[in-house]
Amino acid sequence: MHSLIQLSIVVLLLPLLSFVILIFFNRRLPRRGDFLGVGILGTAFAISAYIFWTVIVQTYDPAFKVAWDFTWIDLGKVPGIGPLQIKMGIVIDNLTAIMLAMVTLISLLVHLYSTGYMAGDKNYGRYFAFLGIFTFSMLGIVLSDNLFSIYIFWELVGLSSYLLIGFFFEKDSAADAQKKAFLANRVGDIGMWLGILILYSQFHTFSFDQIYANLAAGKFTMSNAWLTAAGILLFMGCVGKSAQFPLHIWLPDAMEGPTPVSALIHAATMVAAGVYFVARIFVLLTPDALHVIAFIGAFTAFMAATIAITQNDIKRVLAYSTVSQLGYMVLGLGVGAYSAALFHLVTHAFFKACLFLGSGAIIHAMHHEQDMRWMGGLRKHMPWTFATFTLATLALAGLPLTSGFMSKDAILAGAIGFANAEGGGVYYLIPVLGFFSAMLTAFYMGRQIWLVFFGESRTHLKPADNHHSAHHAHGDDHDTHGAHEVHEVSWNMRAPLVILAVLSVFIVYSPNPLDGAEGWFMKMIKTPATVVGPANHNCAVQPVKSAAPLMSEVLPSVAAHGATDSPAEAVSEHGTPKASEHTFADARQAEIAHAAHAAHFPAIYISSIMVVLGISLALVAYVFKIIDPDKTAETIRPLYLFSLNKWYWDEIYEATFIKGSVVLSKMLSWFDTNVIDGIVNGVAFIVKKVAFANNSFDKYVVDGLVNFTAFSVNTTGAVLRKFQTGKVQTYVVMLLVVVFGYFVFYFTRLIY
Amino acid sequence: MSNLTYTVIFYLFAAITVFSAAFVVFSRNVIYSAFSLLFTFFGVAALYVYLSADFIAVTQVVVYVGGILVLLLFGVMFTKSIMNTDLKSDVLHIVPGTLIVAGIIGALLYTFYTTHGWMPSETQLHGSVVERIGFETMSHYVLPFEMVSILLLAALIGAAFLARFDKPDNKKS
Amino acid sequence: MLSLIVFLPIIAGLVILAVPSSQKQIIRIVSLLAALAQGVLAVLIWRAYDPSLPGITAGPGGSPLGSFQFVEKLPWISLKLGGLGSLNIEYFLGVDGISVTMVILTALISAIGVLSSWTIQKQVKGYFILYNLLASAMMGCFVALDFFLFYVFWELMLLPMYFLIGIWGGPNREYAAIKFFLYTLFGSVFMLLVMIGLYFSVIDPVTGNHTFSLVAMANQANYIKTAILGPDNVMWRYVAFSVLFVGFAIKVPMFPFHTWLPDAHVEAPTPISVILAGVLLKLGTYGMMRINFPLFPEVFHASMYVIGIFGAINIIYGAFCALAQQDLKKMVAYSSISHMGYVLLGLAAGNSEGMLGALYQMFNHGTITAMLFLLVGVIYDRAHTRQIDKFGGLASYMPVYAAVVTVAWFASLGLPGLSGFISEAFVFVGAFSSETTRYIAMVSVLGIVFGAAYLLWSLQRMFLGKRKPDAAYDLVVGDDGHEHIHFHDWKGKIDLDGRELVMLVPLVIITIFLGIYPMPIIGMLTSSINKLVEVLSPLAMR
Amino acid sequence: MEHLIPIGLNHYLTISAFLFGFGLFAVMTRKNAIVVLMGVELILNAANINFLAFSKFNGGIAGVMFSLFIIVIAAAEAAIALAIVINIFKIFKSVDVSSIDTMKE
Repeated sequence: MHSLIQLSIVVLLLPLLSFVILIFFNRRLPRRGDFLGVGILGTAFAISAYIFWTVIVQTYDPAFKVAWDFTWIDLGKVPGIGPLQIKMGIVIDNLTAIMLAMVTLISLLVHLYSTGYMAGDKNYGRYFAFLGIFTFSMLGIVLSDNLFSIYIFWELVGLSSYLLIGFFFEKDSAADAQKKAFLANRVGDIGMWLGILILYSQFHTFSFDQIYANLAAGKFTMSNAWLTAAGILLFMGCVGKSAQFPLHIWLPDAMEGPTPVSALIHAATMVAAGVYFVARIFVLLTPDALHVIAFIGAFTAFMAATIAITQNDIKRVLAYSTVSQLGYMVLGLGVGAYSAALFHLVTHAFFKACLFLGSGAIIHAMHHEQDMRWMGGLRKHMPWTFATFTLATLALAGLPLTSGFMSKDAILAGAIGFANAEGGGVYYLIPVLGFFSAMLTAFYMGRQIWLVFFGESRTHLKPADNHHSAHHAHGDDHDTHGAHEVHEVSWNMRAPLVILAVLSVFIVYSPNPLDGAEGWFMKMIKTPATVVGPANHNCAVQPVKSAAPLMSEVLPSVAAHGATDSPAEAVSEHGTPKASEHTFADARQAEIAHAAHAAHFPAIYISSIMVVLGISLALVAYVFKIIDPDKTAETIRPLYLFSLNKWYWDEIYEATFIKGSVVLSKMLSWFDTNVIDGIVNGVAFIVKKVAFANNSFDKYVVDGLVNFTAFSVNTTGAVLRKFQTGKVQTYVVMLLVVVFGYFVFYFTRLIY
Repeated sequence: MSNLTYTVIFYLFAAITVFSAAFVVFSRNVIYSAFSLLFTFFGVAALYVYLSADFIAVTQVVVYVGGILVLLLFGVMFTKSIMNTDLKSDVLHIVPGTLIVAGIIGALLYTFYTTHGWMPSETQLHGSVVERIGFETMSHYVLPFEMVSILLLAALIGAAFLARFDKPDNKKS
Repeated sequence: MLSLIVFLPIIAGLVILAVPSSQKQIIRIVSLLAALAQGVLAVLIWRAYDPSLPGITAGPGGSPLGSFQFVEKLPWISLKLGGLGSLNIEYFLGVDGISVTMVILTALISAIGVLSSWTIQKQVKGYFILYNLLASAMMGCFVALDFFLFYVFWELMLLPMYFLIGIWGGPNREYAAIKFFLYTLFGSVFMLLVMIGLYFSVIDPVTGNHTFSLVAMANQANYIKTAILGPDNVMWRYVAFSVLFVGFAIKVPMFPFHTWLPDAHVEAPTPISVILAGVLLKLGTYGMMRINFPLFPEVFHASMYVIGIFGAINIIYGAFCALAQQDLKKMVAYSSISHMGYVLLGLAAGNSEGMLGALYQMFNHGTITAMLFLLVGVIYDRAHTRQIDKFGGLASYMPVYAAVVTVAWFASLGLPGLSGFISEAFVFVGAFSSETTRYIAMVSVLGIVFGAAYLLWSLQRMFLGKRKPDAAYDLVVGDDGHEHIHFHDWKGKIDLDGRELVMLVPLVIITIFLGIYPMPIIGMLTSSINKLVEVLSPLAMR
Repeated sequence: MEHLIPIGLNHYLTISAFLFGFGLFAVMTRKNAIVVLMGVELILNAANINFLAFSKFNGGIAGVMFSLFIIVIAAAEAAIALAIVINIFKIFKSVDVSSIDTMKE
């Protein structure tokens, strides 16, 4: 076993240890054991940092990979298949190392932050336990080398998300939200599970490596549509977890959980797991599946951005912003900008965590006031928070010199390149939606900054009857809000903000603030060669220097045969792609990469313009008040309401799926008790009726006979009873009389 | 022992048996009945000896005289008003009873003396049969033997159960 | 060994018979000791069991007993019937991978049932005598390898069950008991006919006589070609298979025959519900695996699709019905129907993964559903109602109870890391891998979502949020200033008490352990399952 | 007189017939339960004589065995019957069998 594997197992199990200790013993430990959670996570982060150092800094090899597995379930010698084992294992490559470090770092920071934010809660210890199991499951996803264990940890993060969203379970809204989150994730999971089943049914293995090797060797015997379906179904897992349309509805509601949880789970790590998963299965996605993914990502990015501009709850704005950014990542994967999407995943994790923690600091300072309309002027009271929040906002909006700029730009460049490579038309919709969302992002973030930090405090403006229902759980001290002085938060909440803000600066990732591709990240994370579709031909002419070593072995063998399908032809129409500094096994990917490279600067220009446009719009509306936002909202009221009510998705789902299920269940239950049971009881009834008919026959005919018999017996008995004296001797005499009679009969017979 | 002596002794015992049996039945006193029953049993035992069944004879003496008769005597003594009971039953009076019994005895005797061929075999039992009884008991008749022993046990327990005194205040005799 | 484990409870029942009925504690302790001894024996069997021997049938060549273990074989009833030949019934016990897991499950659930029966106050003596009879009969069913013996145990099970529901049940108990009785009797009558038909169709290769031995019956070479259920008589074989299947399906219970289950569960006392759901339902699917399928492999092959469809109906229909229930126990009962659908689906797949998943699901459903019913019993004892809407916010006041409920509920909805997940996963893996049931599996996956829906919804309504205005309990402010919960006429501990924890904690531990490391159970199954699949596969048929 | 000299089967049968007749008479006509019991014993003895006589003159051992069993059973019968009589006496304060008729209806 490689030493890195051993270390990663330690990293994986440490948070579980934290969970087990804290869930059972938190009440017996001093401070409810929070130091234990923080300490264990600190250790885990230290080890992860060492792994990161070893893999990324020391080795610095794009093809780095160590793997280890063990037999989990041994099915013996299965008829028709032969020996079959279900294996579990760990794989460490560059992506894993980066994710490991990122997850443990953010988790550590959130643990630290929570010691301040959650102080005094009655379930304080349990909270840290839940954080522990979440971190464990998330690390499990990151380290898994097969679909089965990824599915296991996938559901486990769903569980921990469920537990943490419903942490304040006395609130009905929190209980609703946790159920909604779990069920929405479940819907996504069954898609993912079906995708896994398609692959398993073909290859009888869950391991990524073996599935890819088999796919590349052309052992997939079902039709290509099934493979596309497998890709899309697996992507459904991502749709659920990363809150993509149409399953995005749970994420904003998930903000009912404690704010650090929102930062950790619902912004930085868990929701990004969907993107991570799609990246893991990227090589088996067919072009058709990728198109679906790209469109869903683009649509989600756009839709969430339009919703975000009208929300008033500070966390909801950030939640929709998260959905929107996740849409970007998915879009990036869909268009083939693999490294860009993952780059955005990492940068987004840091600046969004910073934003959420910052909003948590604000909410904490404002005594659980979450409505931005009643904030304002916090800049002076909370300088640290203001500074970090603003920096993260700039990164989110994608202004140059921030990390967000580089990653978002790379994705958008990829989108343009994709549209060019696919031959335009409807595919241009993707970059257009992307750019438009970028502008909206800048706008709503500008609005938020202004509403929260600038101007004068509007706490007193809050109408007394406009209490957010969710706030009732926190006591009825709203009336005294104005009297409270707003203070900067304590150091343990401030330090995470600063660290995360620092990690949102470009220099951490790339020396060139305009081009992320020059940074270490994009160099370490290369687009892997696809194993499906067009990979089966064209590739022979390309020099094979793929990141996946298995490809170099299997590709020559499959190069000979090749079925042509339309996406491949579409690519070849555009001429043979030139070999760029990236080397791709696959012509389509190479084409997109090349086009994306060409579109790098246009993308920078366009997105910068869009961002500036967005910010200036925000300035115009909220700072200079040239346009009164309220009046504008009045004039375009249907649109405003459409956005404010989140495109009515909740209502639509409520009316269709939820009501439908409930009604259907009522119907089936009725069916069960009345029809099926009715049939059973009916049969019983008929049998009973037959029995009654039989009975009347019985009564008058059969019973008549019986009664007559009884009567005659009765009469006879009455006569014969005279002979029953109860005296033993009478009986003896009768006996003797009979014997005597017999003798008489005997002798008379002798005589005659 | 000469044949004549043999015959005389047989008739003697036969007479003892029959007459004491008659006395048992017709006596007015239960005690007398019981004592004359003693003679009946002895007579029967003697007849058994004549029938080459010496073991059975001994058993007859031991069981009947030593057991059953003593039991009957105890019964007589336990039920103290027994002496006062009129022996005559009102179910059947002496005369018709005598008639029926005489009829049955007559009929039996008539049958005995008119039937021939009672004896299909010419072989007779001679001497003592004790050894054969032992063999037969342990081989051919082992099951009835065991069953009888169980029955006896059950009867003993049952008798003890039936005859026990339920309550102290019921102790009459 | 097996005789001992089968008849231990009956011996305990005889001992109880001698104990005066006023000595309730002694009666309970005797029962508990018997159940624990049974458990110890089960553990011994588990340790001594050799998982490499497959069992199922005596293949060509091998020992006539097959590779069964702990075999006990004695002639039992031997009647000369003149022209009909002679009737040979054997006392034939033995276990293979399929039954040994069920033996362990039965021992476990019996012991927990005894603990759970501690609160029974009415006619304790009669109750425990019947209970022990039931425990013996169940165990006997799982180890009997002679069809006649199996049938005897099968019928023997019915009687105590009828009385246990009919006497110790809820307000509508007579109706439920008679329904249960008639349903199962209906099924077993046909089983009897098929059994006799099989008897006259099968020749024991060793003795040359007709035989009831399931080992001999499972080998198609032993059938007389022209007999009533011989291989030439295709139509009768189909009829016999269907009839036998219905007999077992009633016990499962499968979709159109399931309506006895909710009634029986709602009326039955908690321990009987535990036994009913934990063990009795498994007898249906066990019977299919042991008798129905291996005896008619070609018919099974032809009807896989139908069985799969019924499995899917069970899964989804059960889940929907559970969603609509107001009575918590009824909801759990319907969830049982839904979960047994997974077993049917796995069996219908006909491949190793599916069968393995089905059998593992039987074990897991036994432990999980026992937990569910025990938990329902806990709240019913306290509040005297099971209406879901009569609670709310219990998590704040009964934290331990809420935690155990959460584990049980999540185990039931198939959360990874808990045992239910692995079995469901294998069922789906198997069903999807088989081309026959692929589309059925795709539809059935919806059951996962609806399963989560009804469980989470009930969890929310009962445990989360705040007390509802018409709740079945009051809140009082205690001395320490905190709010406490108060149930009417409940003097005991509000949260789980020691006895309840003793019942629940082992189940929780088993559920978690088998969810993380399933090999202790799966390892015992694999060779038998693989052999069974081989026997069922079309290649093995003549 | 000559047929009286060699003692044959009929002699024994005659004795047994008389014993049987007396026993029957006692059972039928006597009021006292004890005397009834004595009658029963007489009947049994008569039967025993018959068994042994036939056994003697037919040479088989079966009759002997049966008489043995009859004696045993008679002993058991006597014990039980006497116990019943004593019970009856305790309950009815009388051993008059003709007055005990609670079995009537």
